[in-house]
Amino acid sequence: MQLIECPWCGPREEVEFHYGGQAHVAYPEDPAALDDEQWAHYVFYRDNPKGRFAERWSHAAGCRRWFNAVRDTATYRFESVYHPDQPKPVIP
Amino acid sequence: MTGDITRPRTPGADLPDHPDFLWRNPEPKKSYDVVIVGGGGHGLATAHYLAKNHGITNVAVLEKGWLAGGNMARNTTIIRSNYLWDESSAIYEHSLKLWEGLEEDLGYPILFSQRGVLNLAHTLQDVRDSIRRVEANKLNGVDAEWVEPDEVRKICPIVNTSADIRYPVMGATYQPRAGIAKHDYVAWGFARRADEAGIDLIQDCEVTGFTTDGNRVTGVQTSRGTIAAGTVALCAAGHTSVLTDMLGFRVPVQSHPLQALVSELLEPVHPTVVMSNAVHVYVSQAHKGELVMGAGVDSYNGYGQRGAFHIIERQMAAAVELFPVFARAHLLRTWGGIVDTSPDASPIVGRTPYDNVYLNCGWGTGGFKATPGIGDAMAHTIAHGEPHPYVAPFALDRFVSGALVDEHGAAAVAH
Amino acid sequence: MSSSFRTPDGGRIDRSTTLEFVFDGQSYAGHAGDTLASALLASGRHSIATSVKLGRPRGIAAAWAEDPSGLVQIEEPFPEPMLLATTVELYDGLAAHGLPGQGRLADVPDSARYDAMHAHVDVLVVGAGPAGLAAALTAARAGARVALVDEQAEAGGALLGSDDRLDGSPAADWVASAVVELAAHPEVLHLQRTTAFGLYDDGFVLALQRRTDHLGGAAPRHEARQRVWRIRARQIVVAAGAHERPVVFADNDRPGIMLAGGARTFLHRYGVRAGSEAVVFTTNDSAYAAAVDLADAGVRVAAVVDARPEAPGHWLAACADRGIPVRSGSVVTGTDGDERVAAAHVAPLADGRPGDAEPIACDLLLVSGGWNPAVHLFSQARGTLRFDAALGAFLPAEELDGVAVAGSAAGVMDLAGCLADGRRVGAAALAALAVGAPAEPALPAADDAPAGLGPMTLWRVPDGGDGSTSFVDLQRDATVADLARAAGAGLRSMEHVKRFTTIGTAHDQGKTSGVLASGITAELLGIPIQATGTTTFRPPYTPVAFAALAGRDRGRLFDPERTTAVHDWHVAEGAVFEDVGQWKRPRYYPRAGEDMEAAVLRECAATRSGVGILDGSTLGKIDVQGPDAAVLLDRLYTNLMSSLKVGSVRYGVMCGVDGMVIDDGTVLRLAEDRFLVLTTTGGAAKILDWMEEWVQTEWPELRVHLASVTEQWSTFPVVGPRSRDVIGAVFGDVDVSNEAFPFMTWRDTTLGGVPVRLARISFSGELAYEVYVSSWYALAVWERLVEAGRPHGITPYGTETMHVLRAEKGYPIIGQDTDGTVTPHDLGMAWAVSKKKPDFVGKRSFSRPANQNPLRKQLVGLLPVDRETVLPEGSQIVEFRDDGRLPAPPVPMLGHVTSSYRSAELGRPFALALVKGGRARIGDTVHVPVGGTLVPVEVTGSVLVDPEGARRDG
Amino acid sequence: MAEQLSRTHPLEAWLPAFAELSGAVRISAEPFVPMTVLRADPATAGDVRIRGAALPTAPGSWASAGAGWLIWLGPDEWLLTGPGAAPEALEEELRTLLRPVGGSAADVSAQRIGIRLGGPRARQVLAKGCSIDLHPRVFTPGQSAQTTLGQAGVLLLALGEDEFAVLVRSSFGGYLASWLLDASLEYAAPALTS
Repeated sequence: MQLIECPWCGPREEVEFHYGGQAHVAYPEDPAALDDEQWAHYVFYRDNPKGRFAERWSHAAGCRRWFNAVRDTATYRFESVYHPDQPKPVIP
Repeated sequence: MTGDITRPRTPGADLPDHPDFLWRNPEPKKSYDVVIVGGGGHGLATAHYLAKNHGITNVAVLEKGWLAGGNMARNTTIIRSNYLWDESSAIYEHSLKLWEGLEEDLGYPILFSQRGVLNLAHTLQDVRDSIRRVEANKLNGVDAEWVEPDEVRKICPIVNTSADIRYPVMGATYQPRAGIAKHDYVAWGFARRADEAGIDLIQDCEVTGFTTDGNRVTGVQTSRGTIAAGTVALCAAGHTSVLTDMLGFRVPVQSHPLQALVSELLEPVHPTVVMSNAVHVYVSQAHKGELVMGAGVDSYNGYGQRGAFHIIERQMAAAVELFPVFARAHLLRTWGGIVDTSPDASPIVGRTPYDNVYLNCGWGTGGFKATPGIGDAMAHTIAHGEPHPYVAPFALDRFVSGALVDEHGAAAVAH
Repeated sequence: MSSSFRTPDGGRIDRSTTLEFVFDGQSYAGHAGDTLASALLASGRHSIATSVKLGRPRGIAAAWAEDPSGLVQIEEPFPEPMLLATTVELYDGLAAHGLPGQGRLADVPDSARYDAMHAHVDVLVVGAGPAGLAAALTAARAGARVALVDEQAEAGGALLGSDDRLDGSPAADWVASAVVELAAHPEVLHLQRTTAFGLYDDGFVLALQRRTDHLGGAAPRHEARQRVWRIRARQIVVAAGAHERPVVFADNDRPGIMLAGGARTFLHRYGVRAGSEAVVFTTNDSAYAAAVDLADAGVRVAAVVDARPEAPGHWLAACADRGIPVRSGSVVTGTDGDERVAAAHVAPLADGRPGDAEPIACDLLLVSGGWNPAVHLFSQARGTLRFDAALGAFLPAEELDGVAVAGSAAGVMDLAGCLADGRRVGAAALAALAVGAPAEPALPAADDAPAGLGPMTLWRVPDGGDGSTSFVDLQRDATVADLARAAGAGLRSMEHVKRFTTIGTAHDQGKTSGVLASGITAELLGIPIQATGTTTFRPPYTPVAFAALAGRDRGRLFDPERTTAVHDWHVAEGAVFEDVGQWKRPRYYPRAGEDMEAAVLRECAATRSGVGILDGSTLGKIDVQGPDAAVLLDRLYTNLMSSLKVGSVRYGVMCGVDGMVIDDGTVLRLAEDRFLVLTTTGGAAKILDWMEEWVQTEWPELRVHLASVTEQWSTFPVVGPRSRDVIGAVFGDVDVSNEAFPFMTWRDTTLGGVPVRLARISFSGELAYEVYVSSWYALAVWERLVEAGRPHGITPYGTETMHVLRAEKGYPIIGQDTDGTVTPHDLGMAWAVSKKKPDFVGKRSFSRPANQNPLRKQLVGLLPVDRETVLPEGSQIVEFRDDGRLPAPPVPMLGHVTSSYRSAELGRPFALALVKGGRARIGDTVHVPVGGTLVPVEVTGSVLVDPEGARRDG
Repeated sequence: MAEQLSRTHPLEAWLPAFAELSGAVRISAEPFVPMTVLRADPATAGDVRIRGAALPTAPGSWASAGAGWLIWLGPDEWLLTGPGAAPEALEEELRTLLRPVGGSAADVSAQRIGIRLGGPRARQVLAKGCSIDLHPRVFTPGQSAQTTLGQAGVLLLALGEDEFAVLVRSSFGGYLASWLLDASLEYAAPALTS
């Protein structure tokens, strides 16, 4: 049972959050220009690393704001949370 | 050694003994015709059928930990084939037929108990989806029936079928041939047969990379040295992405924690298997008398083989709501596995960008029940260099064409 | 019932209160403060039940949760399966019996209450023994928020079972003063009878508090019997103590064979002599205290058998004073006895092998093979363990962030050391919180621990045979022979050995057997125990009742019931309700003697011929405001919304990125920069989240704001040819004529000064007006409409009639006529898919190969040829078979029936279905298997009533 | 047709049960008040005053605004409650005020209902189903939290030492009322106090 740091509301129980999967996967500039394979990769393919993963979360039961987090999928530990418009932080 | 496989064991029964010898612990050879990555149920079954059906025995099964220590040791052992779509019911029904002869095939008391599975319907839409699935099952030759609440009570008297609960039971689908088996016995049965056939089961052997030559993989690098391979089969379930990342291609799977639990040993109260999607619980009473239960999948990606406790608490609420007599049963042990889920809740099996690498993943919560079926189909695929008809619809390229086999909506209960 | 085994005085029981109880049908008496186990022992009863596999008699083998064999079934006051006699506090009227293997569940529901409580603390201390109390005191004195939880009825831990002294007084005095001091700190939460059973991420600990169990039948009904504490702690101190470990030897399972520390606890805490004639077998100093204390209490101690070549001098003398013979360099090789141990076979140990054994008569055989620190919680936190050879036990091998281990749980085995360690760890926890350690009085002085000898690590005494009566896990009847078979079978991992032998899988989860199994397996494989390690420690530490975890989420509170502002009116009118998501919606309003079919036919006919009214308030409603509101809707709907005129309404469809329909509904343009979006009832939350997700994560540049107004606006469709009369009568100032108020437009008005919005929207094909009003006034407006409709026979109708009316018009219900695999084109809604827009969510997926397949399933109508059969929803569809018979499976399927009703309007049943290449099949006849027969049905267009749409304007 | 329309409170059926509670826990239904959700970028709306109050920018805080509250809901979202103009008039007034700074306002007066919870045991009642730290030194008057109580999403306001307001979507009102009464039983059951 994680305690997740909402960038606005502070630490809250995991149950208040909605998981949004891999972060930094932008909607294609021009979907029509993509071939079926490229489009399939946007629609269905997401990274699934064992270890550090930049993810999207939303504080669904709180301020309803989306944010990004770098979390270790092996230990579940959150290493940083940041606003959606910020780049993925460099973690040593 | 084979016991009665059609009924749950008697009160207080202990489990049948395992044989005196299971497997060697060989050192890996320099080279094998086939290297199977993943010593879980699917990998071991693939090895067994390679030897049994195709005479291919120069095979290694590489396991990073202990044999069948992943999802095979962590699932709730439900076996059924009442899936909605033709493609799904075909592979699962093929598997179920193999289950029915597996105790003899393996010469191992796998305790396959065809006690039937009830999938409860709690809403009008559940009912529609259930009847749709039952009618499809019938036309596909899968035993299935729709049962009204009073029949549900007859099949499983402890289910709360009163109308005044929050989500009343409006009926259920019932597959009489479905049931459960003892997972360790199944895995060890396959392992022993594979070992007898001369196949090397190599534990504590983690794959760390692959040696490739163009479109072929020539060697598998492991914590116990590099092993040359003619053909490679990836049967690593939740860790598939870790391997495909090494190989430089992607598969659309996400690995999530899935938890399960058992109670103490109890006198028989639950003669069948009950699953409820709407209130998220599935439960059977295993051979020794313990209640075995599974929950919903944790929302986030996770390789930790553990989940969050609120999932368990919610599951207990559902269990007590559906089975009031469970109130003072005790939670004895909880654990978690890693399920590899795919976008359409169907497996991904078959070819990869490498000519001699075959993929088997994405089974989500369906992996255990598919064990013999997919083992047979993978062995065939490897032996013929050609996807078995049962797995052809589950090829990776369906995500490009859009020809998915979407078991989400209609298969209702996805476990 | 007088008990010869109760000491004349001493112990922490209340001898002035006698409690009557029944065990195995026999009446017994005990005292307040007893456990079921101590009361039985006091009555001279050791034997509890027979074992699961072999039917061997088993007794009480320890004094608390580590007991591997004393399992009982509670019958009165309420049946509860499988509890340890050693952990059941005695109460009047308790009825129980020994459990041979499987517990029994009550066949009536449990009416007891259960609940949960959240707590947040700086420091959580698990265990109120000397180390835990010291740690808690240190933290409390610094003013920290502290929780101290302990599984026993009273604080003290190991001190409860000893005659230790502190500052020259009984240690219990210090415990009492510590408890009093803690109680005086306002920030301290001290919970006894509370077991920390699970440790999760970020300092989250779950603890079960047994609040009223010890009161038996007298437990107050309004209080939760058990409570799950959800504790968030910034620092956790695990001071859970240690479990004594037996040594395995032949026939080591007989009643009367007990852990030495357990017997000492029974004596000091409960005033009970566990026997009259004892042999003590040990590998370490700790058991001598038990021998000496029991001797002083009048138990004849026939021998202390010490496996070590030399016995500790201090204890030799103490034994000599009491005439207790000490046999060092000796072991117990086996026992005699039937229901109870009668003799211990004692033999000298010569280079690891026992010599000839000599029986020593006894009715109590105490065993100590050393101590296993209770590292369970630490291990649950994924702390690694190391084997400490000197101690002969597994200890925490690392420091965990926020989780510290203190006292005997960390391998500190003497009282003074535990006190000091507790204070040290408590201060360390404070330091981690950047809180300075408080000024504290000196710790109480423990009597000097006698100079002793180190323990000897002895897992088992070779029995010269196959080890088939040398029990490792008593509950599972698993023996050394089973471990030998496992090793012989090729198993190397303890996880495999555990599954092969089932050791550690029973009720006690291997508290005593786990480490023994590792040690013996290591011996058998000829590898160090470090190499075998232990199996994984999993929550819960001790079993927890399902109902305790369900808490108050039961019955009515299992899941929220959402109701509309008019709910009570529906109830009063006798509505039958349907669960739609969490909502309760009226399904139909049966009149006396009506079944659903009759009621629905009536409601349909009344609506199509006159006027009906529906509570549509559950529809999701989203207020979309901002200069870019139209841009957002254009990107999310398949059709064009920016061209919608203020005052007008448009139907729209939303798809996922995969091009499959996820929701539909109408959109009202309230202003240039404002829309009201309606979603399906089930899709409301999902669609608001969906829209927010795109706005926040993809298009933050859009100047648009979203707000849920689902409950703000109650919505009442007034439907049917007479609806204009009703609306006109209630809203006199509105020109309800077609010309002034055309289809798919909306108008604002007021009623009694309250704003009301009217919209010409029809989900039935009939002339219809949707009435929107603040839910404050919902009931009043609803009643006005019903009142005004009375002359026209207005009929309230539910979801069933709504479904029939919309189906007759071929309007799909998302989630019923679709299943996540259906595109707008499949629904015949190409008209709702904009060709003008360069892109919208889902558009790109439409051009994938699978979307071009002419055999995609398409929504069509079905008319059973017999004009009678109502096709069950979900029925499958197959090709027409001339012989009217199904071929052998697998039978190719064409699709399935998604909606099916009896139509009052058509005077026959009809259905909607998804059929492969359906639109090309219009006019064909296909078969639908129903029961045993094939029902011929004609494929038609999906619009069966008023295809030309003449009725919508009345 | 001009006579006033009557208003119906969703918790009407629960009021008698509320009244029966002993003093350890007090539960009452808040009266109808207009509520408006406000959206604006604090950067551009810094000078905006709502009934004299600036838009609070501290997460989880609320400020008095007239006789009501101005509650932080998110970095660009607030809820204004309190008596005054009619809901629709208030919405129009606030839209006019906020549109120039790129903001918006929507009438949500009937979207939520308010429940007042007080008494020495109020915090324990909340702690049975609310996972945030309610310690008097942590959750202090002036603070608010959007969180879950039982299985309902709530907007929780600390009004005073032992005084809380719970705003919940009106369709969940019945559930939350039942939940609160059940949670209060051990502290304030009428049977225990009579």
